[in-house]
Amino acid sequence: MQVFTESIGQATRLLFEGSGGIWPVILTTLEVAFFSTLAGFVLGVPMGFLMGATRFRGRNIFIAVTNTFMAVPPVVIGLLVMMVLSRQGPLGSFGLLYTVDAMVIAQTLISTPIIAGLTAAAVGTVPRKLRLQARSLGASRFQEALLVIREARLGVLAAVAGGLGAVIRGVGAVLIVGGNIEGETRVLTTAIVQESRRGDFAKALALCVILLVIALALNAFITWYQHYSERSENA
Amino acid sequence: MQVFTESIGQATRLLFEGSGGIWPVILTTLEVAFFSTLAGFVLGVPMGFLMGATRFRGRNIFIAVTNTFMAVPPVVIGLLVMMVLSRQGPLGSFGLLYTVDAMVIAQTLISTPIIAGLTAAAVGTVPRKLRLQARSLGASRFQEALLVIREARLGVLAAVAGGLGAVIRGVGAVLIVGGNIEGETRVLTTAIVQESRRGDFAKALALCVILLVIALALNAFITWYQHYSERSENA
Amino acid sequence: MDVLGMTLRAEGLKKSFGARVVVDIESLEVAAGRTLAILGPSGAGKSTLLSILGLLEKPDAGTIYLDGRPVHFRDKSARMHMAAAFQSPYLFRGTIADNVAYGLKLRRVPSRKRREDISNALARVGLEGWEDRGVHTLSGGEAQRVALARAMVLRPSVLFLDEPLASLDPLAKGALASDFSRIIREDSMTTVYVTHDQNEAVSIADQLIVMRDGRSVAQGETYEVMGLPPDEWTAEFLGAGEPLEGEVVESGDDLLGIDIGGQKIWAVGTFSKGERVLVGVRPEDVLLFEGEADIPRSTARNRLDARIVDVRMWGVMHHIVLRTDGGLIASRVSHFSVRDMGLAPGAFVQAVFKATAVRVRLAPGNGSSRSSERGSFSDVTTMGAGD
Amino acid sequence: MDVLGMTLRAEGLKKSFGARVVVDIESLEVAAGRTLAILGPSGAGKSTLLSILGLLEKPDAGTIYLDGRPVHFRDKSARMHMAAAFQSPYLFRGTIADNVAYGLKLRRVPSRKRREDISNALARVGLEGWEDRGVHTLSGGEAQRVALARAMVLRPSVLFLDEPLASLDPLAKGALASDFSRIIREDSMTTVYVTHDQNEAVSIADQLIVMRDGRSVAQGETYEVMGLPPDEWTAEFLGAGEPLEGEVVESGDDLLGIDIGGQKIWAVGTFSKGERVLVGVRPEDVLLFEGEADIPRSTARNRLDARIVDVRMWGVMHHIVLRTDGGLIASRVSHFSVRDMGLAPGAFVQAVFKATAVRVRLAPGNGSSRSSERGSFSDVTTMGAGD
Repeated sequence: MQVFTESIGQATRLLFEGSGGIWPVILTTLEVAFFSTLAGFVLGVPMGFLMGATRFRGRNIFIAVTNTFMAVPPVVIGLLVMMVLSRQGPLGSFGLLYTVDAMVIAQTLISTPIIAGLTAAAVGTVPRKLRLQARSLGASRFQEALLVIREARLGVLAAVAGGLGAVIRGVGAVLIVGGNIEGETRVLTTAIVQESRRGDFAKALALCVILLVIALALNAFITWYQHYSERSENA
Repeated sequence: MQVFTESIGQATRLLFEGSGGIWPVILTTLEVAFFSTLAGFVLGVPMGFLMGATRFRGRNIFIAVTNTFMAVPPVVIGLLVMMVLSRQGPLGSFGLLYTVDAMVIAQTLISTPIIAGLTAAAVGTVPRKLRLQARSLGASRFQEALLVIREARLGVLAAVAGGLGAVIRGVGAVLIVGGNIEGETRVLTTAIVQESRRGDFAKALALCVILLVIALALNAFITWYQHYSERSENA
Repeated sequence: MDVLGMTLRAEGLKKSFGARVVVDIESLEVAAGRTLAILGPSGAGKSTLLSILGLLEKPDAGTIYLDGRPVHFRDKSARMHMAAAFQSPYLFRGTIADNVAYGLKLRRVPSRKRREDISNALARVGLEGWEDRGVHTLSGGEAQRVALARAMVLRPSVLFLDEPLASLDPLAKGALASDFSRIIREDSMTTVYVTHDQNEAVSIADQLIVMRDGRSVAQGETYEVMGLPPDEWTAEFLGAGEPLEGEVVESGDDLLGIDIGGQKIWAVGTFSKGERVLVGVRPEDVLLFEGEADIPRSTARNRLDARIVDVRMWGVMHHIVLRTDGGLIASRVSHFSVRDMGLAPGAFVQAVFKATAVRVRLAPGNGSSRSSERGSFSDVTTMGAGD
Repeated sequence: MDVLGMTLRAEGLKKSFGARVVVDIESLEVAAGRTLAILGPSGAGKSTLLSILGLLEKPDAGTIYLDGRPVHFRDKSARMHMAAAFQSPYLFRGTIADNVAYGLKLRRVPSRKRREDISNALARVGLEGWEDRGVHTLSGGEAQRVALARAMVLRPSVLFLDEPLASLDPLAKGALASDFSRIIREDSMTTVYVTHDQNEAVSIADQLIVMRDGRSVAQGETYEVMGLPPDEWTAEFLGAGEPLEGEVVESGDDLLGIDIGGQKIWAVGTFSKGERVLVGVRPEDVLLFEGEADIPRSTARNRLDARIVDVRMWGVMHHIVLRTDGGLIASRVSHFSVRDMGLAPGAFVQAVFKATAVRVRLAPGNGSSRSSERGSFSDVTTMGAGD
């Protein structure tokens, strides 16, 4: 157990020192997570609504593509984005490889299908007749869609949280396209891999604590919000 | 686009060469995936049943712990397993660090909460009255549980597939506890990270194709089985 | 209150899901302010027909007319004249006021007027002052009242109600049925009411359409259809006897004498001597007396000798099938009557009913059918001697 | 067939969910082979009571006895004597045969015998030869037949049916109700039947328990409870009139003369002169005649002068409330009678009904209550003069 007690002591000191390479890592992590989740929200929620609550020609193909994307390993996405952004790649001239932008692009490709898929499941539980009810009161198609998303808002929130969680937790894609460059593209997950492979358990553990706090706070917020929302409705 | 065409050509050659370091990597990947999913199934399905279909004191805490585990980033799990297995750690004497066993242990910690959580959701959709119905025909508690799992078998299958998918796709935990040792603990995801960081796109792409084939075949099998199962029931 | 209702008419409506024809209705019409009940068993296509009439679902073929003007599925201004409530109340998350406000907001009703309308609507459905309650706290009956208020507050010209009482227990159902009926009549809304319960249909509707497998098997004024269904299936579904066929042998002064297998049945109507007609009488209008009883003259003009062929329970009553010389008729009597009079298959009785309780129409193949006196339907399958 | 049924008795059953008392039943008993209907509105605790009696849910307090032997919630051998079917058929995935086999397999019935039993059970519910059909292809009524076969094939001593017909449309309901009733009687199973529909209860049950808010408000033989409910709420729920109170002024030869507000009502029973009694008559047993009509003597011994105070629709009938000198009584008449006789509030009529249709019991506070002649309930809230 010695390894734990020692490491925890050192990790605590590192956390409260405030100096060191920790703060840039945290900020980069949050920056990537925020923008890739925002993009995933903007793209994924309408996609999820179309898949879950409407019937159109080609819908099944659309669903199959989304499911397939959800099954693609992050390292594969990382490699493909890397190849596209590499100097010989189609977008090589923008010089995005090993930048935060590259990580946001890769993570958006991961968060979008997750948010779309979970949103589809959530809006799919809203009865079709509720939409007919809104229509019968004079709602347009767009107003119907807003109502359905509002009715399914707990599920949509969980979908966004699922996308954000995957982006925060994942390491495969950012490790490849970001390159884990200190002070630039190093994020919590890539830093943990680096420090633990170097055997610096104290620093790795300190980083883990921060990552865990972020991940679990997100989780706790969702749980709390669902309980709160259910309770206030039944009051 | 040149980078793609060139790489695809090289990747194809690598795949059909049959030699090289590719086959040990594939076999190690499948070995880790199989045993960690098996362990996740044995542990996760009963846990999921307890959470989703029964009411016991402490159930909410149990659910909260499982949800929390699902939210823990793989790199954190990797680090913790590494510290436990490291020479100074509590299980250091077994010398498991950087072995396939270490990877199976870490991946089991990832697959179990996923399988448990998804199983809980699946059995939760089986109406409580269906269990009363079985009870009224003379079923014991255990027979009731078997019936519920049988009724929710598509969802349970999806849960196991979800656990298997996470294990195959993930890189964070195995990178840390396996160490990506060629011929021993190198798996597809870690090899892709390594080759793409080395700039060997052709080899990385070849590995990606194999990983994708495994991941998408799993996905296609689940989709097919669900359709098949629904259709044969409605026949 | 002024008349809100518009005339709703439809021609050639068709809708299929895959190979299955769900709706195939040649023609129907509900006059402004009247109530049409769509009656039929599960899977008859009632709800789909209602959705099509309410411009909620697109038919494969056919046209709907509102006050004579053809309206299309995407016609927003026509939809603004309509409102609906369903078997499940489908309340939206939020308070009761949020729900009742929904359609008003879509119509850009200013907020002061909105509050007033909501308050009035809630008072009319018996939920005065309930604005701020959450919808999850309501019982089934209360939720259904909110759903009605939400539709009614829009003062629609055509109101669509799809089995609004089917999920409620009998106490709540009884209370709601009379409130719904009162509100519909007060506002003179044209109403289309789907139900599988003939009691509800009779209580609420002026006109009936009976559906089976997507098609109309009977249309007409409620009591005409109930009293003289056009075929065996409809008769069974409505709990009526089958029609008897006979010939008009006396006619004059609105009174008809009809010979049915040698027995004479008196009815009210204006058919001519020699015409062949179908005759029906509701089981609840037929009284039974012992076979030899000497019944004094009364307003019950028809007395038929009959033999009981079947006795079965029908809730608190017994349904008794009788063979007369002219065919089968049915009677509904209480448990005590069955016991006291020893009503059992084989027993001889006298079936007594009034001339005014008898429905009459021309038998098929006896010249062209006549149009109904009220004539709300352009295609009247069932019609009677009127009243 | 031999008698399968066992006597089911329960004492002091209590069950709460949180602060809400869902079931609080002092005592009930169903004799071997008889059918008890649990009747009441939604939320009255009917289904919970059935689950407790069927050893499917654990009560907070109370004991259940099977043929006099106390049985506990976990008593597997007692549970093997019971079987249940619910409002939703809850069929398991697979074929019809898989479903009907479920309980037989748990009882380790050998496969040849099992096949035979399944085939017989399916034939009895009208699904002969349907063994290999998938359950997802069935209509609601067919699925409910499979659910009954699955319970019945076990030849249970006590059968529990929880609203088995509530989800069906009237056609399917009618067909199933008579089949269910026949099968229950053929096998002499003791049966507990939950419903919110008094028509179903009357058609199927020998005994009734009416529940409200978890408590029993009336228990007894079906026709006693229907004819003379113990209080206003129950009377309203059962569609009966309220009880009238009077004094026995003539008694002898099983015939009672009862003075009610100066009018004399004849009833059948064995009470003594001077006793104060409550009297009830079902609306469907009351005929109306015009106020001045000269009604010849007949077996309908009771004629009361009455004034109409309320007329409302009750499905195909009208429910008419009448004020007599002794209090309110109700009558149910057809649409045509209402129109022909001009039945409207204020009109004077004569209410005519037979002595045998009148239910009588001692008024509260008039000495100890007597036990019922049939006496299946240890705690009879309602009892009548019998027949």
